[in-house]
Amino acid sequence: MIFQIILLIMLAYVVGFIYFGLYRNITARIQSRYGPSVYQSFYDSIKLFSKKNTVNFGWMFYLGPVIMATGAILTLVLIPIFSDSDFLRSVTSQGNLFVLLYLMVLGPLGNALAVGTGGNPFGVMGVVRGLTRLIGLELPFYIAVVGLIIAANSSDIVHIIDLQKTTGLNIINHPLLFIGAMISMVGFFGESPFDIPGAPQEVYSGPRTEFSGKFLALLMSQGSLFAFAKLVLIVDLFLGGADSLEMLILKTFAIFVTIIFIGVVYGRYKVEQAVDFLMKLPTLIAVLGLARVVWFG
Amino acid sequence: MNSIFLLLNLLPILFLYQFGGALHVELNFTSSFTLSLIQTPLGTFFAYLSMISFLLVTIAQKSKKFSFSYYMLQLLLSLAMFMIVLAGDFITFFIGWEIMTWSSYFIISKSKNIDTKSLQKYILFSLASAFSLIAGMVIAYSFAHSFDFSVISSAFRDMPFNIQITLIVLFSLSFFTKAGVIGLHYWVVDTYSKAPDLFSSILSAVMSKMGIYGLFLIYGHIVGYQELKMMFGTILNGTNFGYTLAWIGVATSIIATFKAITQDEVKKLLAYSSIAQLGYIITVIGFGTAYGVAGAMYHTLIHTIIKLLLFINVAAIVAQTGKSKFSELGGLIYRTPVSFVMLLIGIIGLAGMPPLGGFASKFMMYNAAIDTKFALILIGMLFSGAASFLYCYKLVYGIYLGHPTSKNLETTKEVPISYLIPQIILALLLVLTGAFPGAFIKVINPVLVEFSLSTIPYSGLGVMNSAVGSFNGLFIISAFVVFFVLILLLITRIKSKAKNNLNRFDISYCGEVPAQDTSLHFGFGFGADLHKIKFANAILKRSSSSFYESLATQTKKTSELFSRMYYGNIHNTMLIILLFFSALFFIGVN
Amino acid sequence: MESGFYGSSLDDSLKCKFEESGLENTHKIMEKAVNWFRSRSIFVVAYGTGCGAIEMPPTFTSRYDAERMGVIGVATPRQADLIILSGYLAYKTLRRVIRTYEQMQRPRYIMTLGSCPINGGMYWDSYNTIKKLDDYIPVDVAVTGCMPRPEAVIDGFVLLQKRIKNGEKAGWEKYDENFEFYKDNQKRVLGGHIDPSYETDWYNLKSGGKA
Amino acid sequence: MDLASKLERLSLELVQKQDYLYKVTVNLERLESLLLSFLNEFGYITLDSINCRDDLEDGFFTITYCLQTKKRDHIVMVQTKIQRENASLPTMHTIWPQAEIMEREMHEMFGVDFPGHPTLIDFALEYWDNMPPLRRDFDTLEYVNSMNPFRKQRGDALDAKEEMKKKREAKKAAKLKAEKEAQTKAALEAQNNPSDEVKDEE
Repeated sequence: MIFQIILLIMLAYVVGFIYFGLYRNITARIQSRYGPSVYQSFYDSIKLFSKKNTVNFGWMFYLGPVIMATGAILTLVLIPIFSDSDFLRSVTSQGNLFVLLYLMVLGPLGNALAVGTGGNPFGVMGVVRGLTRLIGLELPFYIAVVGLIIAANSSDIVHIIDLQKTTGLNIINHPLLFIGAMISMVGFFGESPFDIPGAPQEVYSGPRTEFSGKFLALLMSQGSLFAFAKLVLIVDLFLGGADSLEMLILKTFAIFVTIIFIGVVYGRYKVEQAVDFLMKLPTLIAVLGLARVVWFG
Repeated sequence: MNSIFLLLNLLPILFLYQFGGALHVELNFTSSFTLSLIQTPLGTFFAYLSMISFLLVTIAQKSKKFSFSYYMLQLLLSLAMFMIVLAGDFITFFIGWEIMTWSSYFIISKSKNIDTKSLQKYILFSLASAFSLIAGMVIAYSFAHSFDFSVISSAFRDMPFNIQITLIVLFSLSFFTKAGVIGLHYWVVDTYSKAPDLFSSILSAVMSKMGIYGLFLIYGHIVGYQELKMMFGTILNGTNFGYTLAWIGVATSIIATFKAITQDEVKKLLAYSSIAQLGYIITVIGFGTAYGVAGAMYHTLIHTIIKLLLFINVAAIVAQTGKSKFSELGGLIYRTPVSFVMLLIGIIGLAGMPPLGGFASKFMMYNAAIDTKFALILIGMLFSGAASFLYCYKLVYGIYLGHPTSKNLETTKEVPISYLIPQIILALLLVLTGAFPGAFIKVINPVLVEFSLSTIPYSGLGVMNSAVGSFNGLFIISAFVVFFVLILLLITRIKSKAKNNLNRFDISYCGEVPAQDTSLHFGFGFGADLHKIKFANAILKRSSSSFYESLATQTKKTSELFSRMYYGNIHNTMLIILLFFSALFFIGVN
Repeated sequence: MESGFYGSSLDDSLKCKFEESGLENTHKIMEKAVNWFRSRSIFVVAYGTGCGAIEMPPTFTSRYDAERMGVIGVATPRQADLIILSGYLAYKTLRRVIRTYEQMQRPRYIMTLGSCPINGGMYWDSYNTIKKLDDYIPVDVAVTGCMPRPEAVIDGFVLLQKRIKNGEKAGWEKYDENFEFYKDNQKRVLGGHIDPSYETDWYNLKSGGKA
Repeated sequence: MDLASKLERLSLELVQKQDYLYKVTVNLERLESLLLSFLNEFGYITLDSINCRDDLEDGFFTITYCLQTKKRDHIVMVQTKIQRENASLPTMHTIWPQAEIMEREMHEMFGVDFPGHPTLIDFALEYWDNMPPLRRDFDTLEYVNSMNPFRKQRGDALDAKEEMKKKREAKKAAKLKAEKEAQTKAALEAQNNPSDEVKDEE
């Protein structure tokens, strides 16, 4: 099991970084540029790990990124990666969808604590914007998840995947819920139009303002792990999971590309605009999907 | 003196433990007037909860000097709660209720910060609660001819429907006021924030739970969840009654959460958060399913632990620094590190994040909502949960992180040990409830049997089972610790010279060096964006105070009208009285 | 005075270990690899001090796309490896530039655009503009021209990358070694009102350190 | 012009400098009241700038207030003179808020004092303890040379003027040489082919 966990983390690390390389490449092509190397994220992280000094504002500042990485890895481990095999089945059965929903926020809380300790008002401003945005951002996603749980009558992800083998994929059965969840996902990936918390022109670098060297590298690494985890979660919930590595990569990449394409073409919402928007159309779409599940499903 | 009262507080616990569930005392005064104490599983749970809370608060009280009368009143209060939760009939219950009201009133009036208006608010609402309780009691007696709970319970089925409704509404109103449901929460915030700092913890953690106990008593015991189902019919998989009540609870939690974020006073934030958390409990209490009851009871436990922890923590900080506002505090993390860690554990619990106990209770409640298919209710709960992260972060940032906003905060010392001991115990409890959520199933099952609901399957200490899934708290907490330690080891192995404890002014500040008096604390910034969000602004700009204040002025005007009769010419007064009685007589004859 | 407050910690500790076990070559290879990665990823904080700031948007956007070489802009000095000073520096700017430079994490590099940072350029007789930037902070690459075209800036990147790859001694090492020299120069031009240097307790080193 | 007659009543002369530019000269005592009447009576709501000229030889500063109406079709300059020594002016920031920053700059650059000004602190210069730099008795060159000496030359640098001269001369010489060569070549060719000339003549 331990070997499998290590394997999984390595897979997520590599795939996540290459996805981010591709993300930068695709964005560049859309803006008619060449873009960096696909492996650019590796270079960046190795360079940051090999920085010769790193500022540190005290032990809470030190622990914040560690908590964030722990949250990301725990999330990753609790999400079933493959639908058929027994890969980490004994681990994923220890948690369920509600655990994941709340685990996904544990990491950002650790980060927020570190930012607060760093004492940079711009960082805290970014954190507060992020948390305010979260009020609206989680709404469609929660509705989608609740809809799926009620439809499957189980909060166990393995059960939701298994159910899709008999009833068909959730993306076809519950398209409205899928749309709602995807709009939230754009925000969870920090893409436009919901990328206000770290807006470089406004709040320096937002929550990451004071992080440098190995802390920044750790944040980047956990970011790629976490991104992969979120993609796998969406694939598990809506696309029926994946039974092989190729299918997993194909499906996660499809979701990822969709999110990039949405993110590239939009401008940036202010916090209140983002929340207002998310509380209207996406929530309405998701609620319609939910009503269908509860009353007709 | 403190140690004596500490021992006195231990007595009820020993007393309960000695009887071990078989307590039954009856005091017969006349044939129809009996005082009885009966130990039910539900009452035992609440009794232990309040007794242990009193014990912990008494430990914390060692660090400050309190008068003898204060301790006596507090002891009286604990006795009153003991009476309430073990009462076997309404007379005992009501006596306990009144002693609780008055003893707490006198304790609150001893506070330095209290003003007459807040005191009036508190006593008025407490009296209203008592009146509504006594009205319910009298109506119930008129049908059952007894105050005994079991007699009333069996007589309830034969009552007319409108009487049943009236009873439920009257009792609910009484207990809602105590728990602070939105609309009836007018007294809560002022009282919690202006009471003596350590007493606030009792108010929030224990006294509000008496309202919850009352609701359990009415819905579960006297009316019975089966009876509620038959009375009101069902919607989805739950009852209509539960659905209505759930909306009240969800509205309470959402509104109070948004209000909490914008508070500047620490204790006001905690007061609103208390209202919000009790809103969760009220949401699930009426579902009438095993998981609903279990969730409500688990959250009662968790909320008691968390609010005790947070209020004691804040009381310690207020005592140490003399400041009670977010805009005046800040940057205490390296001055009072133990307090910081305790508060951190508290807010992780409050936000309901795994791996601590806060998650287990939320999980139970969410599953109850899924079980009954109350999807919108569940989304409301999740939504208020997401918004609560903001005030949780504000709590920890405003006090401990960021920059100190005044000079004396830079030289503050760690709070006295007597404040820390109860906090450490509570934090450990929070970790244990998170690691062994299954243990609670053993506690809850007798209560479910008492309410004649199905029991929850038990499979191991760490596993929390529910209708639609289970999770292993022990696994998650140990996995968290293992990953945390591993990553920490990895990151410390990477040798890049980190200069520890950098000067707090060495921040990226656009090339500038902040001066000593530059305002770097972001304490005011929370909730600024919130006002621009339409939905949140609609909640924030409304307030129940305008309603109650207009009610007060209307009452005043009416009483002035009456008082006018007594002044001036005595003949007129006599004439009016004569006319009044003759009119009465006339009506009577007809 | 100690030379090199932040002596190459990664290299030193590893070097000792490798030398103990007789693996100097491995250490050299590792160092080379790390240098290669450093050269492939350069985070830039673009400090627009003068007119040259206008040349940076085309350098980093679609027309010239510096990102394809691993050069990308960041917002805060904490994350940056390279600071680009684009034009003349007034005393007031210099104070902020020093502050920004000292907040960057080692290894850190400086690139200047135009002739003003080299000799004052057309502001040579201004009462408020410094003439030799390298007296105050160590400049790694100076791209000349008034103003240099984006091609020239990219040429500067390539030169810097080559130097990093070869492991040449960079400006930040000189700054650490000759810290007093630089601080004296800064103090001369900025007067007594020099910002505190948080990374090294400079005042205590000079006065209180010895006493 | 209407304004001219109005000013005449105040016994002031309006001089037209260009087709959109007018000038009024006033002494310091009447400056404040005149500017007030410009704002309130004549409708000059905008203060464009406050300029200062250092007349070192005569020993005074010439201060110019540039004013505009809402129409923005012409500018009126209100000019006054103040003593260079302990120069002081009434502050206008209560009348035109934008004057605050202009006066702050003038204080820094010329050392003019504005009694009652709220923010007479550093503007563009920080911690400047020398003579205000735009006064003409401030020797900029000396200051610059003492603070920022020139970079020492590497030794391989060449004097541009002489190099250009040399280059031009070389070019000239080359040109002359080429012309000469062309002439001799032509002469030689003429000698070699005399028959062509004859043919041509024919």
